[in-house]
Amino acid sequence: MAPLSLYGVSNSLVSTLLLHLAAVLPAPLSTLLSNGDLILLLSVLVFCGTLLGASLLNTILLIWFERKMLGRFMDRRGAMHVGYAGLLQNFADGLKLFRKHTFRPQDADPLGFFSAPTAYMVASIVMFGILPVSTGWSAGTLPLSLLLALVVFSFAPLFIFLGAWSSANKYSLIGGMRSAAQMIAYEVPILLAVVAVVLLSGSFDLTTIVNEQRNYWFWGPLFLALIVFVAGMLAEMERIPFDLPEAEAELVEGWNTEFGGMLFAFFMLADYARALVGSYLIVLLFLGGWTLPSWVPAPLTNFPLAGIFWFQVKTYLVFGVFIWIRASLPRVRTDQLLRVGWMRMIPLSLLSIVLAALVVLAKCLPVFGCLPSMGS
Amino acid sequence: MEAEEVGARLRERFPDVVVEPFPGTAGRIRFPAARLIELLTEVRDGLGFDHLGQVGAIDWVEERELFYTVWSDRAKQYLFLSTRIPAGEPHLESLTPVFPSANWHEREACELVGITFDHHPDLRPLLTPTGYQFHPLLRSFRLHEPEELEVKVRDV
Amino acid sequence: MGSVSAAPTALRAATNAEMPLPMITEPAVSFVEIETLRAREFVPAAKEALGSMLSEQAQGKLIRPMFNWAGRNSLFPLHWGLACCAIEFAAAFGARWDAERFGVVPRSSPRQCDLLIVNGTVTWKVAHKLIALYEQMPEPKWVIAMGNCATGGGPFRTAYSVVPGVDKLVPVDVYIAGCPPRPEALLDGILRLEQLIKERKE
Amino acid sequence: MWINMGPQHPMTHGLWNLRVKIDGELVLDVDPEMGYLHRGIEKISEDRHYNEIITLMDRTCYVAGMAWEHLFIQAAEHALHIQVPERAQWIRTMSEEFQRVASHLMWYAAFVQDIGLMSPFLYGMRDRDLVLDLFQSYTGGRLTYEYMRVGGVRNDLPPGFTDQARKVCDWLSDRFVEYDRLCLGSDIFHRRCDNLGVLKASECIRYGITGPMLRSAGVARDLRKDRPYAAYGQVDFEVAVADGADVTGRYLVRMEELRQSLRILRQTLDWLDRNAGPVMAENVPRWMGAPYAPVGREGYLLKREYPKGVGFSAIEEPHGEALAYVVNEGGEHPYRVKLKSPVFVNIAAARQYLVGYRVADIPPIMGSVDVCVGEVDR
Repeated sequence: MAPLSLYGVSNSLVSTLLLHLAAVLPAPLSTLLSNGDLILLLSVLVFCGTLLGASLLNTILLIWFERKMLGRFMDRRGAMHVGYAGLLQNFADGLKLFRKHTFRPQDADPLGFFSAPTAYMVASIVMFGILPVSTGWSAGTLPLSLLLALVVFSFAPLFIFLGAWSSANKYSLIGGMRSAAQMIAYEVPILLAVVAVVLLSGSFDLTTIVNEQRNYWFWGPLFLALIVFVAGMLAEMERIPFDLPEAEAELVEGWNTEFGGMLFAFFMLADYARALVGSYLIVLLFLGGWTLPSWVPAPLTNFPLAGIFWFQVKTYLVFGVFIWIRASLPRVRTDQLLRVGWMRMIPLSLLSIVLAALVVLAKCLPVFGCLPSMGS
Repeated sequence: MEAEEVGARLRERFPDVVVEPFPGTAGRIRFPAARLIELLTEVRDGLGFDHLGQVGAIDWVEERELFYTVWSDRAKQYLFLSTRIPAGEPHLESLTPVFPSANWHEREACELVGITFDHHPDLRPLLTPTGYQFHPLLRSFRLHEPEELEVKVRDV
Repeated sequence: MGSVSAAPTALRAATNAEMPLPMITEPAVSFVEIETLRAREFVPAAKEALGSMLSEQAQGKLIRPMFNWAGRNSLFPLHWGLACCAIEFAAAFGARWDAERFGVVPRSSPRQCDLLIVNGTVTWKVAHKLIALYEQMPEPKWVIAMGNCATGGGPFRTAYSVVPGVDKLVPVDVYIAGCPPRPEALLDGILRLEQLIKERKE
Repeated sequence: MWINMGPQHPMTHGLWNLRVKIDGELVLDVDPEMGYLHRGIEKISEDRHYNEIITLMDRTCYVAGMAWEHLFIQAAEHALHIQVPERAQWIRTMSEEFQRVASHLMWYAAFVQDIGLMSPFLYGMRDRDLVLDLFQSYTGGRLTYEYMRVGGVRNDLPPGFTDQARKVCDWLSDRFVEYDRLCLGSDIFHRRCDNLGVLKASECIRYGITGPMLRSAGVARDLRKDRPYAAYGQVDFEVAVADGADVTGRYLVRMEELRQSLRILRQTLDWLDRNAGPVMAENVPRWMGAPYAPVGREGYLLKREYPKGVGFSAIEEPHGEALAYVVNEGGEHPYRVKLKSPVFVNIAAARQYLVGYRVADIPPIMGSVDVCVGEVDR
């Protein structure tokens, strides 16, 4: 069947709507409505709104998923009284936080205090526009979308530090410092691990990278890079065992100690949006994105929106592993984390680059035949 | 170790202490307050009671009693020591040079029973709120039903 | 703010038909200024109109029940253990009782909480800290006095250092009896508080 | 920079304030600030009848109520010259051991939360509830029991109790394997806890530290063995010792103590099955300690004069050695009750085992000390 694309759907929706409107309305208005620019503008708006809404809905579902899974790991049930199986719990939380009084501590810097959560939220949500979730479902095919994604992804934590600094709290400050240190330490191995992927796929475009994985997923040849990338993502997402910036035991709530109400809701939502994006990236780079192995029977891959469905299934499985880790591992200490980051992860990722290069070389040997194209 | 043995070993250096049996322990030593440091050092080094259990104070209206409990790992026994000081001038040498663990016990005795310890490193109140004026464990301090108290909360 | 008071007159003059229109080349008031002034007059009026509409129509039927629903289904208590009741408080979040079923998740920072569960004896030494914590919580907020000590001093009522009831310090919404109350009693108290929030007319 | 960890802080597990001077992540100095839970139990005791004080003892240490009841009751019996029947002694032994199991499970739950383990916290609380259910079946309370009386215990065990208790023991001994796997099996746990909060044996003795902290430094000192009270002289168990004097050592000691407690419990349950008898002494006035007697008010009418005396008792509480000193001047109230809590001493030495480590190490170290503020502040 023809690949559906979100933009195509919204475009045809808007143009059909406008066409019907133009038929009803008198002449001068109808010519205005059939203007191509207007259709383009409106369809972009619809596209963006749908993407944003769906992504946020997905994020909220992810929070629910984590709460329920964590409950199961802990031998309890988690939220279950609001909505079916607690599905509406996070909406209730959000609404409640929305109504809460928004305030600022006396010594906090108003500009940083109010702008940091918003900026963090925006920077995290922009990611959803960059990452393709299925063929034709991204905002556009950028030739360097992987680089852009990584840049935006590592840009967001700056706002954590901004918020921590401006809330004039010692715990926030320590949390913000830890956050900054850990971001910097784990940026490098992540980028190096990504280099291995790029070597193997020959492209910086995420769609191409996924298409390259049609025959074999990259986690096999790039297992080392996967390990480094997952560890780095754990640190970037600030989840146990690397959740030092919000280590509850020593820094009350870490960098968001002073944030309440809607500002806190922004931070929380953006955190989970980042977690979702991190899982997306792992699926895209190592687990074949929306593709499935060829031995999977056709009815499983042929239904409408199959790409998105399998992509989400993989994402939730990856996030399930993160929840599993969270439920069963203790937290490491800052110096240990940094030592692991600088002294273990970077050599490992360099090694994985070498391995990827070897794989590329091996693929060109006549013994293996010419395996999938080596990029453009 | 029995009370007689303890008494025999202390009699030469400390003729002014009284050792009496106290069931369940190695005995109870009554000693004059001036000899505190000397005696406790001897008890720690000579007799081997090297672990301070507690320091407590009792208010006997005219005078105040301080009792010390020490434990010996060799004898597997506790030893009691007690001394009395006049209530009019309740101060005593601090035991912290001999047993560092006496620090908080003495802080507590100071604020609750009102005994001043000389040469104590840090005699701030430990348990009562800052600026609390009374020594609650004195017999003269009576408890009230809370209705009699005027409830006032400091502005924060 | 002289310009603000002068501006409406100029505006009315500009729209008055009897007076000659000001020259287009040199308007008395620029277009941007006129629009700004209009907006200044319009926005408060619109706000008022919308507000009254909302307060009369929607607020009672839709918004208030919606927010009350949200508020009562996601009570975040402050993660604070005072005394014996704190152990039962912790047990209520354990596997057997699991207060998270009702959306009750303890948070460590008072900024993110809306429920202060006073779970233990309050002494005069901690009284002003308790008040500070209460004041750090953003509105709307509630207080549960858990156990006899928080309710009225409990077995330590006669003691010199104990506050005879936390309602001397902060307004209390729900009292839970028991020394300490069982976790079921705490959950019951939370559900009663939810009932209180449901009936709120504010 | 001084930071206040407390009185409302997830690390404290109670109501106290640890003022920490830090340089970056390094701890330069600490200053514990206690007294936020000072309820004046020693003073209130002077106005109360002996059996009324038991109520306060439960609340003195709210995770080890039975142990503190036992402590005070022993001192009171010593002061009033009362002999306790044997079965009551065995029931007390059993109660104290169950209390130790419950307290150590509570410690486990709190400690693993300090190092960031999330689910074992709930496992600890869940398994502790089983022990509390046992308590509830024969005392009626989960945390505060008011079960022991001067001269014995309030009531005998209900029928079928020992079988139930054995089942709980079997279940728990299975769970401890999982606990160890979750902690000791994790590399991160060892990285976090090894050589952390070290306090050598000589320092421990200098600073009067007792209990698992002392035993983790290699000193096999346990009042249950060294100075047997109640029925501890007749049961067979070993003192848990670890070397290392660090957080891991304290963890190992407590987990081994849990296993030894189960061993003691099985023996006491067997003894209680085989032997019946009175649980209350004969020479105690009826109003004072008889089962279900109205306590207190009748006593005021009778105005009984007790013989003067001084009572002293020491028990191995879950946190360490607790001492009680009761002075009876002939009235019906004690003249003075002095309680010494092991945690009081352990926190007092905080500077010795916290300075030089990092901020992130404070929660595990304080968690391994097992702070119960109720018994520190009293």
